[in-house]
Amino acid sequence: MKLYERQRHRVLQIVTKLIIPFVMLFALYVQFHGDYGPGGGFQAGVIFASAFILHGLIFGLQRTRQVITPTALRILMALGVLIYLGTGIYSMLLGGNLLDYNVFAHDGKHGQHWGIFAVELGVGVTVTAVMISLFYSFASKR
Amino acid sequence: MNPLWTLVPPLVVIPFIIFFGESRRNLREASIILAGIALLAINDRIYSAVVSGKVVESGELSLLANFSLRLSAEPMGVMFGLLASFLWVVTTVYSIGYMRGHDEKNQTRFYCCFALAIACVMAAAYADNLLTLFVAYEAITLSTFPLVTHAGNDASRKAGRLYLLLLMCGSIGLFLPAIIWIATAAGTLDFKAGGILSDAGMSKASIAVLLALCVFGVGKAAVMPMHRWLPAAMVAPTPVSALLHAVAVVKTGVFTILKVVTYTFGIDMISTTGVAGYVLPIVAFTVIASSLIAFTKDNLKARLAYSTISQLSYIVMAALLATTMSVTGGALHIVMHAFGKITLFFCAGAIMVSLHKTQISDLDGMGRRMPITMFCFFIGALGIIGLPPASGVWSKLLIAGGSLEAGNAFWIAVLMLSTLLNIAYLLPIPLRAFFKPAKEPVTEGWTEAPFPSLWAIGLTTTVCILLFFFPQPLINLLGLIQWR
Amino acid sequence: MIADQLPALTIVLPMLAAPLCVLARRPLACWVIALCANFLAVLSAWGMFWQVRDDGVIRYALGGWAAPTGIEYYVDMMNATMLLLVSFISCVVLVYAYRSVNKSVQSAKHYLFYAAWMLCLTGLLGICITGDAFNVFVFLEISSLSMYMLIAFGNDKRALFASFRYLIMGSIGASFILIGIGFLYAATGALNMVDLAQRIPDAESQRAVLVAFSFLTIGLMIKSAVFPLHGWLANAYQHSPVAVTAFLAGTATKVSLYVLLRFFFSIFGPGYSFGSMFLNVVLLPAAVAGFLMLSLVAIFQTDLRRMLAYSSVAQIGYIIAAFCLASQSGLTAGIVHIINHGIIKTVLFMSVGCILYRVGHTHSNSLDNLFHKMPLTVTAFILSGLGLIGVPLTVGFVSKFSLISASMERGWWMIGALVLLSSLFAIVYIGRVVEIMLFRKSRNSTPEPVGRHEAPMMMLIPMYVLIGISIWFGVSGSTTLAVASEAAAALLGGYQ
Amino acid sequence: MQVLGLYNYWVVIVLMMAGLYIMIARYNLIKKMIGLGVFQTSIFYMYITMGKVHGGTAPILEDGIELYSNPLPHVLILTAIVVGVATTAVGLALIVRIFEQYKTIEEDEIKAIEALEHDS
Amino acid sequence: MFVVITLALLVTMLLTLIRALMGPTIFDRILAVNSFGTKTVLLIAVFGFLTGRPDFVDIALVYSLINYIGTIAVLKFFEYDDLGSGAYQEDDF
Amino acid sequence: MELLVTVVLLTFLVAIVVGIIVLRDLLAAIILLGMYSLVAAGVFVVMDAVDVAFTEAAVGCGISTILFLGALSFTRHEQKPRGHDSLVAVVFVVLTGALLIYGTLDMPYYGDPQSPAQTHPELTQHYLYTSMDETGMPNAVTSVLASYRGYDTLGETVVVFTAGIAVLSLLGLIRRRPEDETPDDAPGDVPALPKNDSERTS
Repeated sequence: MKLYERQRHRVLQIVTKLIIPFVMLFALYVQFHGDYGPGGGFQAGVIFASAFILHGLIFGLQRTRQVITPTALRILMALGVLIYLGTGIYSMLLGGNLLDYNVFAHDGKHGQHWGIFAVELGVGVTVTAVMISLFYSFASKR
Repeated sequence: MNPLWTLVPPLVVIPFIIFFGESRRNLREASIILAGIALLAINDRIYSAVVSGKVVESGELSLLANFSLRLSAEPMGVMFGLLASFLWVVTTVYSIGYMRGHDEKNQTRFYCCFALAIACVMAAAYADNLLTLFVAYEAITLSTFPLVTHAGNDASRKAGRLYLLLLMCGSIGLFLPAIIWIATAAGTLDFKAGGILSDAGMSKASIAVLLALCVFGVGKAAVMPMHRWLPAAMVAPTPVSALLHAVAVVKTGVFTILKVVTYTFGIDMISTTGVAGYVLPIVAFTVIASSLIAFTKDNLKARLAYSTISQLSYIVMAALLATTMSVTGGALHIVMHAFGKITLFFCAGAIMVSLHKTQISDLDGMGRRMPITMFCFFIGALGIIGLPPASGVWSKLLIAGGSLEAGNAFWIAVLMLSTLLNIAYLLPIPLRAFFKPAKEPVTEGWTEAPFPSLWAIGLTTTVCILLFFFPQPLINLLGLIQWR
Repeated sequence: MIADQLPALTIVLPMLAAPLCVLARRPLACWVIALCANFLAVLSAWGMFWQVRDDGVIRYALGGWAAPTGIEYYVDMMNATMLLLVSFISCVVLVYAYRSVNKSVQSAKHYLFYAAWMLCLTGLLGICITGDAFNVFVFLEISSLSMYMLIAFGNDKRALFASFRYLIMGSIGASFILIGIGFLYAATGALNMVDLAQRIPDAESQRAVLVAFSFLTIGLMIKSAVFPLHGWLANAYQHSPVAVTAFLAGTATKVSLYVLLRFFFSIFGPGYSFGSMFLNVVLLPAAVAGFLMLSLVAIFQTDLRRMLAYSSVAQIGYIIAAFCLASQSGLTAGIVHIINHGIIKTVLFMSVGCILYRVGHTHSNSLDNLFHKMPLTVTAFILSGLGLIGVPLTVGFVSKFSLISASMERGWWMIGALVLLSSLFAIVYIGRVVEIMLFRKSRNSTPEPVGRHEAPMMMLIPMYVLIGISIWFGVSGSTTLAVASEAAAALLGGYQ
Repeated sequence: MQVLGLYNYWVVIVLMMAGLYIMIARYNLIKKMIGLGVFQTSIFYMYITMGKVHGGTAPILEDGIELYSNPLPHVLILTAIVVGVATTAVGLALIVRIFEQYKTIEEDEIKAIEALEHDS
Repeated sequence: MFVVITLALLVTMLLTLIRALMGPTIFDRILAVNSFGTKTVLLIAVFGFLTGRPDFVDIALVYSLINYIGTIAVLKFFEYDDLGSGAYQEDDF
Repeated sequence: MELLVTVVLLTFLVAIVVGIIVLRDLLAAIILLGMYSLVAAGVFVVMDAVDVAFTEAAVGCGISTILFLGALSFTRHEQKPRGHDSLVAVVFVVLTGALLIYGTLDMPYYGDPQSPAQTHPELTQHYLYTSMDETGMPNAVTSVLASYRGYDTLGETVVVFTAGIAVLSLLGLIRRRPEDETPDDAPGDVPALPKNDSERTS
């Protein structure tokens, strides 16, 4: 009986284990391919988080918490905003206006590339962390 | 001499009052008296400066874009300032005896608010424009509010509520719109000889409404529908009643009306347009009706309060008659009535402290126990009625003369009737005290009021008599007013 | 270099403080971070204020993209004033909050509290400074979300429901604003405010503009709690932590009113708003009914915070009525009242907070003789209460005087009269409380603890700083009037 | 084509109003949030409709394509979607806390409880 | 060709939609929604080819992923009334 | 063809919304909401808004549904029946809708390439035809999002962050698990479904 109960979800578990790396990979693709196709930091963040959410749904929140701890989430949440804002402040330090990426490199296009990259990264980090922490909050039933 | 100096003594003394507090009350009261004397001296300097024709004015503080706060001295204000500062000293001396004899609570708060009120009165007396006057007027209301509710019991809180409500409703609901109206129409609020409205090109109806707004809006003048607060405020300690009904509050009311009539409307405008005709009957009605009510009151302070209402309406009437003579009379009456009425209130307080009696019917035969007080009461009553050798004669004569000058003898009839009523309700009090036998067996010997109080009563009585013999300085001062 | 970057710094500093608070986590550290950021924001707002006053409008292109391609900050006298007001009030209340929040927020959550505070400030400042219509929506949401959170920090369970109701109303309001901006965009193709203002006259005949106008108006009216749409405000103000109430009462609705002004006057232009749309036909009755009814309602409240909340709605009615005059003097009066009411209402809520801190409740009927216990707090309450009534020499007088004279100038006597009538109601509701606190002897049979028990200095000092300022503005009202009239001129003058 | 030219807008408006109606008229708090979701999604839809251009394609630039749909509404709506989900999250968290405190998520029952407690 | 496929997809979507709305049990709805999601994925893929920009198949990928996660979430909620419960022991794997 | 797909999908949306209004089972309503987002996202694809469709699918259909389910698991599953619906709400909604429809009557028709929004030289035209030179991004949406209107996106990130800390303060990230408590199924009360694993395995 006990064994059967556990085996009942084995297909799901194995499929999930197989899927999760691809989901993360896809998230990274969306993150960095956002310049050329649909996607960007926000979408990537959500997809990245959905990998963890899937993990949480299948394996239980306790296990997921060991993978990425609430403290880490809290720090990442803040870190994403800081990356974004830091990009803006850095551009101010370099003598441009807030979020003026042209000052990052001699060539405007390169500067824009770096700037957009950093900014999207910030968005991605914050969105991932927030979405996972939302899941934590709403899934941890009292 | 900057009129701002007049604000200094009463304001500076407040920290001292708080600092000395209840524990060093002799020092506390000494400091107030010192401040009072200083204030009197300053006012005297201003007086001599004005008499010698100098310009006495302060710098200005821009409160609103085109309107600023500013003080300057003109004859009526000097007179009022002198009066208030003199009576502050006297009242303080009196209240030393009264408050201690009565064991009042919160004396520090009392003296603080008193000083604050005096500062505001000074600001009102020397106000150079309507805005300043209004500001000071409101400040007086607020600073005297804690004095009315001094006792803290239900009755006094109710009285305080009525006081605040009527006065604030009047001033914010009627007087302030009038001021803003004037500001919009004339573009200025400065007091000017001959008034500022004559060039504003307003219709007669507008002026009539404006005048009514001012007269009723200045609730402190206690014209009839706005008079309810005055008897109610009788729950306050007697020095406060004295302050309210002789100096600070009510006199500010009529003073405001006099100033507005003289310097904002201009007496010519009022007399030529005849707009006062709509308001005068109500004022006359107040004169008579309140005298009649006073007649029915057995409580001594209540009777005095209704008497005050009637006397104030004389002044309003004088202002509205709008002749040089009547307005002079009205202004003079401020002083004359102040000394008479404060004497009466002091006496009433003294009777309360010494005999613990408040009803007139209980006073039979008490003249033997408090002869000095009762004698002073008699003189004060004469002053109010307007009989020699007390001061009220001159002002009443001038008002009556003004009425004739305005070409209407009807108002003289009102005055005469009211005088008769005055006699009927005031004179019996000392007479009963001296000549009627006491209802209960009287312990022999004098039980006069505490010495400071008695001293104060004596002083005001003396002034009452002196003003009968020497009214000329005041009349000369008022003669300096530029009417046109 | 810093002088050029002041507009960005004003926003970036509080925004930076929020994640730093989340990282720092210790209450004291968070408070210090927040306070420093806020103080620096005040300084830069102050600097910007003087720059604008001396040199005229500042336009700051974000990302280096000139408007309308990019987003820009557009700072004229109007929003320079608002920025200074909002950041300053926040700074003062933040000092006050340090002791005050202990009563309602567990210390483990203090860092979230300060972070939310900074986010709210960021949102409010961001709304004020931006020159882009859609950006207003984004920062409106930042401020709203953090406000919901701040309100829910209240120690009463009713705070949660109050917050939820605010969330529903606020989301409807924000969605309406979004719809409005969408229609404007469809009709003109522009999002930048200056650009919009230039393009609207050509598109004016389109119905889409009319609909955009209506939706923006309704949405912003919800956000600024104008009379029939004020339902969320009373509960939110009553149950949130009192420091938050003080902060919100002084700033949040004022900022929404500012946006309303911006749309009415700068973007649509008074000619469209009040001429073709007859806005005053709709708004003026609402404003008048608002200040009369809510003043009346305030009289019957037994909870101090609720009473003040209703009074806030009434005061918003004055401000809207002043806007409806659509004249230089009317606008000046409205703006002055925004400033003045912001300050006095903050002080009032702060003093109520002190009472709450020491007495534990705010039922006005059981505050007998409080003066003897907390003289300084009660004095503060009285002084600012007088301001609310509009007694001369207080700020309230300055704004009411200018409002009434502006309405008389326009020939609308009734408005002035009704304003005065509602001031009389204010006398009643403030007077009632003051009388209880000053004079009424305690009716409790149990003897009250004797002696003074004043609120902590950390709470009193900020309160008295604001009182000092309000007295200064009251005694020399021309200071604020001059600023407000420059701001009004900036609004009426349109975009340069 | 022209007949259907505004059909989109009208359907969007119907959807929007349905969402708004759920928000206003339903007492259940979760239902209110669902209504908010519908309402906001419909607004997004309205914006996107404005950005569509006949014969255009997605604004991802490629050689050989001349006509693109308008990218600006897309950007705005990306932001608005995020704002929407943030609001939903906060609202739902509030609902959870409200349920813990009041043991109900029906608006009228909560009001009744508040009224009852206010009286006592 | 693509047009016919699109039309066919729309008809199937309509049918599943009707099932989702009518119920009667929650399983009907879940199943209907899931297959509706699958049809949407197909529709988008087909539509990409129809308009000549097939590089948007990324989106279809996201749809199927979300569809998967959503269905699991609903089922888990239905089964356990708790999204975060750990139904598995540590030693399972 | 495009138009046909749009119209059909829109009709689906209306049907789903009617379902949401009518159904009292909250779980069904949530499922329908997810479906609504999915269809809406489908329409977005048809309307060339691929980025938006991407996000709407991930957020509206994925994250929102999970959040709703999470909230529902804390609370009650059914909305209480109500006798009648509020007339005021109906009137308000109908009026608002009428105003909106009035406003659309002279809007540019769907897909009009000459609409003011499409032809604005410094916004849309700039983004479409010069962004490649300025930022080097083929995806105009990304370049507008991250660069031209990067400040909006900063705000958006802050909004997400705000929501994160708001939920953190309201619910916390870690709560007590039910496993720590003894299950409270009273005798005689047959549990319909086992609550969790500890019950299940015992």
